[in-house]
Amino acid sequence: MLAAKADFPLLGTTMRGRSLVYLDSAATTQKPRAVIEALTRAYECGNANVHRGAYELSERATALYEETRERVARFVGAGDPREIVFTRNATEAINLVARSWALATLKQGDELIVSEIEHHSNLVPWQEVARITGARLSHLELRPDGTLDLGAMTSRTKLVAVTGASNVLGTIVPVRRLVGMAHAVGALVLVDGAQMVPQMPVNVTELGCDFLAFSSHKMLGPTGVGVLWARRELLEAMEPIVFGGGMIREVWRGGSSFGEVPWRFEAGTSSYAEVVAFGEALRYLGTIGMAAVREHEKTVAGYALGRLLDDGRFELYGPLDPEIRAGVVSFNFGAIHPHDVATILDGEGIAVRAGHHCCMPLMRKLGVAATVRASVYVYNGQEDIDRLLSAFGQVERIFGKQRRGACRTDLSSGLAPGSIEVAGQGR
Amino acid sequence: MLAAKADFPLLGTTMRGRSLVYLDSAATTQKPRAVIEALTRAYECGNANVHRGAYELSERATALYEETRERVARFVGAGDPREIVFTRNATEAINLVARSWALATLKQGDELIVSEIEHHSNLVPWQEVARITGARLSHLELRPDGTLDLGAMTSRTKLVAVTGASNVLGTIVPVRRLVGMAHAVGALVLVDGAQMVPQMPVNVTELGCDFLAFSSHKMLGPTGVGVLWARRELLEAMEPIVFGGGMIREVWRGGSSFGEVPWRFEAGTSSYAEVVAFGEALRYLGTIGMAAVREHEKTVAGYALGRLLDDGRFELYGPLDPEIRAGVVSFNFGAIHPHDVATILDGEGIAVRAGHHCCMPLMRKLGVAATVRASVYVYNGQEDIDRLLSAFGQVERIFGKQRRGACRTDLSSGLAPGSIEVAGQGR
Amino acid sequence: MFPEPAVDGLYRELILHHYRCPCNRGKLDPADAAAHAVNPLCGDEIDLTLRHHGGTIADIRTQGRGCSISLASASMMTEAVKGRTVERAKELIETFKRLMSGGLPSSALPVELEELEALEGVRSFPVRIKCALLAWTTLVEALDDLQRRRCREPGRIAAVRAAGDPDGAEGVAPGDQGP
Amino acid sequence: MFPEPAVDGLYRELILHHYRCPCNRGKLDPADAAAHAVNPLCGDEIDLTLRHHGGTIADIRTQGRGCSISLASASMMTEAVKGRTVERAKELIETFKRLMSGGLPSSALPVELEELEALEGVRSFPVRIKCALLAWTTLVEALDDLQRRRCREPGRIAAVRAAGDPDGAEGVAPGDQGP
Ligand SMILES: Cc1ncc(COP(=O)(O)O)c(C=O)c1O
Ligand SMILES: Cc1ncc(COP(=O)(O)O)c(C=O)c1O
Ligand code: FES
Ligand code: FES
Repeated sequence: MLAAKADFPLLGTTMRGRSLVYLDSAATTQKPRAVIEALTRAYECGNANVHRGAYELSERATALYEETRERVARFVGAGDPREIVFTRNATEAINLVARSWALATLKQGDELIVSEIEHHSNLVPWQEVARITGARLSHLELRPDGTLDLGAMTSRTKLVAVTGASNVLGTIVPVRRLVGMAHAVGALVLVDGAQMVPQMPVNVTELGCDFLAFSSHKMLGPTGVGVLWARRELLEAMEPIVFGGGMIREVWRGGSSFGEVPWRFEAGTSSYAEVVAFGEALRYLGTIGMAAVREHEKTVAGYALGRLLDDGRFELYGPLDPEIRAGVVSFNFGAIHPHDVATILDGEGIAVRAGHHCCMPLMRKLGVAATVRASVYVYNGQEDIDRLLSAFGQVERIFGKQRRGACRTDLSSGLAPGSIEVAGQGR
Repeated sequence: MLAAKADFPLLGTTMRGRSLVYLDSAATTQKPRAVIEALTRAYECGNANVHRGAYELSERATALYEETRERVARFVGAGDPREIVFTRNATEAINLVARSWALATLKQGDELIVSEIEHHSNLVPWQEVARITGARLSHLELRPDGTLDLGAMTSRTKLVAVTGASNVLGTIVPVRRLVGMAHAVGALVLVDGAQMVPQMPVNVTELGCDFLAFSSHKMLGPTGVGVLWARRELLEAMEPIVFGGGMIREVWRGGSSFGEVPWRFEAGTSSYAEVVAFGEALRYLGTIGMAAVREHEKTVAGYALGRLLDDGRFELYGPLDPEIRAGVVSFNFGAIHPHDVATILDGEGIAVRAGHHCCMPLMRKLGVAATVRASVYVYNGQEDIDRLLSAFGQVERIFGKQRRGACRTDLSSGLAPGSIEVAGQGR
Repeated sequence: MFPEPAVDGLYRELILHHYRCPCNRGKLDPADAAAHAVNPLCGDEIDLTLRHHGGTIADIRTQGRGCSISLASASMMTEAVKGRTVERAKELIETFKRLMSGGLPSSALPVELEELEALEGVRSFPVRIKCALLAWTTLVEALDDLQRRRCREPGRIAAVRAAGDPDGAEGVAPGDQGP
Repeated sequence: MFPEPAVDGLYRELILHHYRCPCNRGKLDPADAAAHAVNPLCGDEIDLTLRHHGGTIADIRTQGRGCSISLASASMMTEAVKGRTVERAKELIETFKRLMSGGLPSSALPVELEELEALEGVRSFPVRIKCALLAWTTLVEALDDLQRRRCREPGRIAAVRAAGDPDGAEGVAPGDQGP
């Protein structure tokens, strides 16, 4: 593996008597000791309300908080730290754009494009925008090979909101191409980077996108911190949506004027300690190097794909080409319900996720109720995949032998896309 | 003091060579070791995305998260944990009511009442609601004795949003009386409990209010967690305002249905570790007992008030009766700008706050640009107040002897309320 | 810090049996009452239909998709309430809920629920409790439906309420997913 | 972990002198350009007025309220730019900003800014840097205002733009707060 398991205190623990194999990093990653210690240090050495105090303690806190903003900006190649807004999570970051930028911009007849593989957090906010503004919501279709049909855009298209990498299929979306198409018709592009930013080098200047949202907790940082990056002039034009301390310029009884970006969007006391500890997570990832992270993900996920395919009992979803696949593998095991699989694997000390992964429309498209998902990160290695596969013996011991699976990357084989096919049922 | 300073790692540190005297707890409190360790433990022993996983690790996390919700409910006397919504801070909690409940409820001609002593976080959201709905925003006036004139309500009054305790004057507002008046005309009451809940026993059933907002970081807990308590039937009727993972019931391409309260209001990955550590803070406060906290605040703040008054060089703001005063003392020192005072005190190792304290309209009412504020909590004792007072020798060394101050609780003495009187200028 | 419940205590033989060979699968048409429910945690769905005669649940069927726990629980539920009066069924629902919340030892189960003891292991797997409860809370809704219909229109119901899927474009109806 | 800057390095004699006896306080009426600014951190305000003649800043005044650092900085600023050309004033603004951001040692200050060396200590107190910069960023706005007015209406300005306070009810105007 790329990072020492020993750096991650939780990975040394046992689960139901077995050493833990954590394969749910797409949900949230484990935290290295350095990040946990940064959190502790924040409270033990520098705790104070940021941006408010004239005393040393508060200045330290403010400086560390704002340095993290600069670090985040550098991490995603943003030219200006004032383009970084701290939110609670990626979901809030996307909702900020939906509520502030989109509600003020879109109108009846406009088009909003998402894709069929979006996480609910990058779909439901746009459904709301469409409902309120009367704009039309279109969906880039999933192709049988697990990639997106980039479709067509028109002058009515105002925003393309798309994930950089699917949290179910692993599909890496060609954002730069989408940006080219969108900008050609005058539309903006929001990238849901919740899975992309943790997995590969991301540079907003090179990508050319207009908004990027991601979460600290999926990239070794603490919970409670999300990021919205937006081009400065877009942020400048956006109205705040949460009002209160810290975001104002002047307040009178009857009305107020608001402060500068990005603070205008950060009302109330900041998540100081969490933000600072997130900075430590970025430092940790920076030491590894994001190109190395990407290579590692490719290798381990590729190994997992290969083993699952060779095994023959699994039904797999998503592209087979590791070049366009992030460190996520979704599958089903015969007719056994994914939640039953996950519970039994859990009994073997293996943490995987089962369910719709907040992608209900995609589940319908795949024709399944749910999938099992194994996702890897810097602390996982091939040995974790081996443990995963061998644990299926226990699943068979309880539920009986499973018929052969199939590769469901090719949706066209025998199945009309969009029809419900119950996972593994009688194939 | 009530709690051992040794429990709070930061209080043992030195600041500019002197042992730290922390007198800014109204901004944010220091954290006991138990809370910091709970945070560490959350990441080292039970870190997983809550509400999502079928595996042990995630179940642990979910259980701890939901147990904290129950603990919060008990702490404020709520009958049902489903009345507790976790937000980022008190500001977001108030904004949730403003955007979801108030925008859907208020209309032109309705009246919204706040007070002249509100923090921006409980004023600016209502200015926005008034602006959007056309409702009228009225202000309960501050009386010369530092208390509020409860004014009159009519059948047009729909909401009274008032702080439970002022973060500048310390004034404890008679919430129960206000609730009686409001309910008599069919209006609801939102209590900004950011200063009240940390300082005294609060029981929403006894208070009778309809909404209560507060922040973890002001009551020994970590940053990144706020709470909205609302009566169940009100929450049930409220629409969500942030959309995404975790708050839905079913999602289709074109639309979605939303989940149950309170989860409907908690979109995206929860601030799991912070919430759980907040639970530990509540346990710590529970061991002390909130009645004891209140007594302690009264004693220490009363001692500070007495010493500042006797000294004669200070101008004081807020009620003199300790029974209606929380652990906050605001003052000015001659003509010296509060920020200069704070910087010099900082040099003596004493952390106080200077500024408008997010209460610009109140500053105008008091006729000052800013005040110095010393606020105390469970770890402060009289010796901290003694250090504070003796440090003013240094202020005088730098800025020269100060003329006598005055008690500005009585606004009527010589000053028409509302006129600006520059702090200390030529009096 | 936490006790570690054994997976074997969850997947008891009786559960696996009900899962493989469920009782009372399908859909009654016409029916006197129906209900549709979703487990929001996983998106699994259940459709319940029942016929009512002389104060008792004369017949009952379930279909939908779910994990072994939910399908087994649905199967046992139908067996437990079929032929019982509506009042007794309501009591059994409450009893089962108390078993799941830990408020009742399995030794105290009434004779109709004896088999349900097999689901006691679910208590150690909190997220799966919703699976076990799904069929039972759906029965509550169906009984409410029954009461409403009996007040308004005492006749039989021609068509069971269709499960809602506003996505006309996809034309998806919740399928039946037995093993 | 952090160096601990001394408070004495902040409150230098020269600063306290400018604070007690500020230069060029008040308001020019008529003026050729004006600007009003607020330090959002503390709510302190400054009003700046200036007169322009033959390419130079012929006269300049400030009033408002603020801490010793901001009042001293305003006083020194007016002394530094009075009588200088607009271009030179702009250069001096940039130079001072660089001093504050740590990009310039005080030894490299041009002669017009020599006194400003006294403000070097502010660099160790980051929240107070805004105090020191307030007058200077207000001058930037006033020079912008000057340029706009010279393009549109070359004549003198009768009334200086009033500082904004929408709270008619309170009738508050930002007062002058010298010590
Ligand atoms: C009275 C009052 N209300 C609201 C707030 C806002 O709290 P937060 O910044 O945690 O949202 C504060 C604290 O700053 C406060 O003192
Ligand atoms: C693709 C994608 N988008 C958005 C999110 C939402 O992230 P968060 O829950 O941190 O807001 C997630 C993670 O759950 C995700 O995988
Ligand atoms: S996992 Fe869906 S009902 Fe059990
Ligand atoms: S504190 Fe307001 S300008 Fe310095």
